[in-house]
Amino acid sequence: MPELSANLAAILYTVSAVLFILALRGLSSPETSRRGNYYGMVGIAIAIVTTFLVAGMGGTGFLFAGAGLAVGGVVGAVIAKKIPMTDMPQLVAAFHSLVGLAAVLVAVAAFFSPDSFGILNDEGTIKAGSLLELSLGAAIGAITFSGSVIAFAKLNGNMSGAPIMLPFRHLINIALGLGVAVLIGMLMKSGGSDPTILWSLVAITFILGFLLIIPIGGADMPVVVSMLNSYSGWAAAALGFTLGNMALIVTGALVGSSGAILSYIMCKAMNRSFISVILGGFGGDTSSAAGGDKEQRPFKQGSAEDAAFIMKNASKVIIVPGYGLAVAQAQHAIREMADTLKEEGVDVVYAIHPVAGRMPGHMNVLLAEANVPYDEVFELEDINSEFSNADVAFVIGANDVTNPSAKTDPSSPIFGMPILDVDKAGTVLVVKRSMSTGYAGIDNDLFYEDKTMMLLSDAKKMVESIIKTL
Amino acid sequence: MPELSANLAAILYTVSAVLFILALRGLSSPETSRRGNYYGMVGIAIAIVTTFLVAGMGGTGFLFAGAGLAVGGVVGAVIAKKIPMTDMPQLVAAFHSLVGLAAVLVAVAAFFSPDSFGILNDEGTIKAGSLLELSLGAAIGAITFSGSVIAFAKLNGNMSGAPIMLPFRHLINIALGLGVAVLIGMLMKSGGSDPTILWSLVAITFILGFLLIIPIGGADMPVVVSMLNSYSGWAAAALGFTLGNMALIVTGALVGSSGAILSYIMCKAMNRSFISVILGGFGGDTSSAAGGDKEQRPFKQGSAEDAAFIMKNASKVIIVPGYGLAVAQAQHAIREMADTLKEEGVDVVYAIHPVAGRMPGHMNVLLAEANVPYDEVFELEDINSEFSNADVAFVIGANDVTNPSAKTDPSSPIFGMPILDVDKAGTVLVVKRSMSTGYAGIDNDLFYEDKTMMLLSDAKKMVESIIKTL
Amino acid sequence: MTFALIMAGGAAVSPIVFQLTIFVLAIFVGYYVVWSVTPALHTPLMAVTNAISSVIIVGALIAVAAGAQGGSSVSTWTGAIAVALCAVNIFGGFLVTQRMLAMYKKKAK
Amino acid sequence: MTFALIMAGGAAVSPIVFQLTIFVLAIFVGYYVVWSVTPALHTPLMAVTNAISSVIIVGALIAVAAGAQGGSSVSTWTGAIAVALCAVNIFGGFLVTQRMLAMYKKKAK
Ligand SMILES: NC(=O)c1ccc[n+]([C@@H]2O[C@H](COP(=O)([O-])OP(=O)(O)OC[C@H]3O[C@@H](n4cnc5c(N)ncnc54)[C@H](OP(=O)(O)O)[C@@H]3O)[C@@H](O)[C@H]2O)c1
Ligand SMILES: NC(=O)c1ccc[n+]([C@@H]2O[C@H](COP(=O)([O-])OP(=O)(O)OC[C@H]3O[C@@H](n4cnc5c(N)ncnc54)[C@H](OP(=O)(O)O)[C@@H]3O)[C@@H](O)[C@H]2O)c1
Repeated sequence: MPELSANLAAILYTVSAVLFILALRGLSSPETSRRGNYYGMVGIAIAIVTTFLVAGMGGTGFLFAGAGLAVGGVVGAVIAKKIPMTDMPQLVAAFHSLVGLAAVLVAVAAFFSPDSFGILNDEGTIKAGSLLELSLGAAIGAITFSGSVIAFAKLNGNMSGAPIMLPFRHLINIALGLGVAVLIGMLMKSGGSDPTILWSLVAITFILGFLLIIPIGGADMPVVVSMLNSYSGWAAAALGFTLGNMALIVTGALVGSSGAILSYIMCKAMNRSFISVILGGFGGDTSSAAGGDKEQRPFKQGSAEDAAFIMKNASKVIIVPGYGLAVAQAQHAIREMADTLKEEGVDVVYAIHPVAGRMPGHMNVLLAEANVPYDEVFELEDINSEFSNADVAFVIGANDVTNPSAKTDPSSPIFGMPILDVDKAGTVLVVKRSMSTGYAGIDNDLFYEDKTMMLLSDAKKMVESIIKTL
Repeated sequence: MPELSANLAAILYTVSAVLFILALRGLSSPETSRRGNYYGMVGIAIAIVTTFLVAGMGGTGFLFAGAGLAVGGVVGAVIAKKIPMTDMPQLVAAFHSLVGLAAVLVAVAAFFSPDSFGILNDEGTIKAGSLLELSLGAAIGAITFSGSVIAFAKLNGNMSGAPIMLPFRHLINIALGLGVAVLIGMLMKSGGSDPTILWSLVAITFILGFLLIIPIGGADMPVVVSMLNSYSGWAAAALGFTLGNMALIVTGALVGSSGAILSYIMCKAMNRSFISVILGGFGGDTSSAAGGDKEQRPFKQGSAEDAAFIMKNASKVIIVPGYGLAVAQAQHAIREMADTLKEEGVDVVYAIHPVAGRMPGHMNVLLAEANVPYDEVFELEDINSEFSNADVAFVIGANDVTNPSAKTDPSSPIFGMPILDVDKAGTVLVVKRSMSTGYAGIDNDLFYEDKTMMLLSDAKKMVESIIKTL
Repeated sequence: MTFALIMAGGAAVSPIVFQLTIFVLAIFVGYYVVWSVTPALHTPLMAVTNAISSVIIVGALIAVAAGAQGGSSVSTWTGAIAVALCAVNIFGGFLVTQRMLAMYKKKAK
Repeated sequence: MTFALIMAGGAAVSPIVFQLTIFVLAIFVGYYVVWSVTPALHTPLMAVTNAISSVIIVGALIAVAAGAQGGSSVSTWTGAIAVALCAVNIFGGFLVTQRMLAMYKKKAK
């Protein structure tokens, strides 16, 4: 195969970096997003083809690389086709673990063939700078890998979501962290002569990844996933420096920022500090403070018929979906209900809280899957003033995002988090299975208000009976 | 003086580039803008000091450079202190011409000392790539210089604002453009042996700059100034490649984008195409289409007493300033009037159209100068819906930006431009000296509406008499 | 060293410095580009950043080539596995994103 | 040339290619950073971009140094004039911007 000049290759890598920027840029609106995704595909194709040409890949190499691409490609395509939309959180976690592992493997490969990677210095040992980049890439990659595996297991239910709190865990983590620093120093000093140091580094960081994530509750996993996404970006950037590769450096920075910003947005919308999420222990099975002296307060319960009657006579209904919608897979049912109501002349729109569900944009994807047009779906800031004009707020599987204590009770753990003002609507209908708490483990006064009617049932079943009655 | 290593210098230049980015970033809000400006100052200081060290500047060089800095610095500081805020448009134009000229001079200097600039190739001639960058820098610089001089003269009134339309001007410009291309080609081929080619290039592009700008009317100058700003950025970037200087390359791109975006915003807000602005001929003294068969329509005229009475009894007044405010220097008077009204319990705010005045943000600066708090000043999108709640719209020296024909008359030259909906207010008071047209040269139906009262006088005088009556 | 050498169109500057500048600018770009993503598309954003971070496949392919062209066989194997992992991510990530994005529809008028 | 040389942490890549990448990324940054400027500060924006574009003074200073250290005296003179012009712009631009920005005040509560 023909070989490319270093300059041409660098330019092509830059082109693919620009295409990646355009891919993310496309996501600023649904209309441009599809084209953006194609840019991303073209970008990665250019990077791959360029590398084949640069490396003068042929013979065995071509076979191995081709086999890897084919096997991985088929597996990836099948997963992408089969995965239900409700499983997106765990899918993203699983994919992150793969990037992390790949980063480790690339670092190891570079370590064993330093000559081909062009990272030898004049004395024939590996450059200290390259060893630093390699070990950072490997360490961050390993943490990303094992952390994402735990995140996947917790999200997918293969493992209890409860935080697992080892004794002295902070001490252990600090000790391991110091160990990592020492090993990186030793590696740089050795000039890459001793693979044992690299293996130890990888092993320790694998363990560190596990230990960092197990104390974090299942419900905090979205923040963790996003944070690991960010890490995988920085790992890619570190290896990008080793390889002098523009596409990797730029992409690493893009992905690194993206993950960091999403974590920030989630923490902000939950009104929690990033540190408190990372330190863990939140969102387990234990009920929180409010749980202790909970008296049995009276509330109004209704049936599907009641709900159907109220909504049929309303002129404006705002649907507020939450995590329960995903659990019950009720997105198609709710769309059907909305359609039926619209035929009756009712104005129906959707209100989405930034952290409704279990990952950013979770509800939007589910509603989109159910063919709800995105111009009927509004963000919190755009719709919150509308509740006072609505006759009915139909809360389905949402809880914390409607909890008025976030506004009224300074002692509430979610105090300060912006909420959807459903209590401004004429009537509030709430679909959930019981009076139990949501993710934050706190009682919701909304359920006990006069204007609230509880529809206690699985979301999908309830909506289906409402449709029948309508 | 100690010399810096190339790497350290490159890093310092990058630092100053980052500081420039932060300087522009600060302008996203008035609170952060001042700190941003300091970042910019530190950035340029770092770039200058780094260059002194890199160049090992000493002896004569130090004297010359120091003298240049001292003289220029004093002149600049004095101008900055003395200039009245109403002269900002011409000041910006004047400053651009200096950057343009500096770019030309640097390109010439590099041409004459190619060795020190490190742009010689092995045969001892100047590299073709560097010659290309140099000649682009010189050409764009020269166009920026002469174009900005004309823009300055037109804005400052040293030259009539009327477009000067030479016969065959497009042909002449195309011919000159081709000449530029040929000269650049010759220069690259000559390897820099013949300074005459460079001088010819500079001369031709100087002339081209004049010719490109004289056919453009005085009122279109803000777009031109912004466009020339963009050009000066690209010139800086071109020289940045020659010098391998990160600060110049990044700054060039920042300034280039900034100018281009501002031109775009202005054209968009005027609903004109950039091309039509550049082709010129608009905004002269000749009245436009509508001028011909203008009949004398009846309108209501009022006095300062009438205006004072109406506003005193209003509960909400929205002030709409335009170019006439700048002409009359009435910004302090209007602030005083607003203060007096506020003491009477009237709610007073300001509405700014994106192209009110003669440069972007022109009205905001004037109001800020008069100590109007910026949270009383609203952009078009934020206030347009408020006019229907206002008792009085007080239009002072504004015309086109309130012209309803932009919404109603598809044949109007400003059709499609967003306007301030002053006619939604209870009463419209319009302060201007006569019934004559504004920048776009078209009649304004608003002046003849029943709810409109014309206060024909110089803006400052009228406002002062209103204050007296209040 | 005369400053001519220091200038020299950047020839005396080490690639790592250029790369650092690129990295810093890319962080700025990332910051702005991600903040401009609409919240409704945050889930596709997570999926697609996943896919593009697999551009690390570049390193994996070099590892394979390195092993095949006289380098350590460790490199061939780790490289090939890494290629496969990245490929899962690339195909999986872009296709699942495409599947999601295809679902976002405007109201039929 | 083996691909080791092509890789080589970018050592085989010409500085101009890195600079092009930097330029392209800086355009993206410029695009986003300028669009995020509030319209109320567009006039200071024009003034400050003016000031920072005078970083071309770097070239002017080099010209002076070049002339003084054995280069052409044309360079000394054009350089010195360019230094002065840039200095006018730098001091004038930043100070007038500062003067403007100092005027933007919030309502006294
Ligand atoms: N979106 C994100 O990115 C993100 C990230 C991290 C954390 N979080 C947190 O997640 C929470 C999201 O709020 P949310 O209101 O969407 O959810 P939530 O507060 O966790 O409440 C979900 C509710 O759905 C109900 N539910 C569960 N399965 C159901 C089913 N099959 N049918 C009907 N109802 C069902 C549950 O009540 P029953 O058990 O009584 O049915 C539960 O109260 C917030 O506290 C947020 O801070 C979100
Ligand atoms: N801001 C920008 O960036 C920019 C850039 C390019 C073009 N423009 C154009 O400029 C125009 C701006 O609109 P505008 O409404 O602000 O201005 P305008 O339409 O030009 O009208 C200004 C009015 O002010 C009056 N006036 C002048 N001197 C006065 C004085 N001393 N006292 C009282 N009134 C006085 C004039 O009427 P009399 O002569 O009767 O007094 C004139 O009708 C738009 O057409 C826009 O497209 C703006």
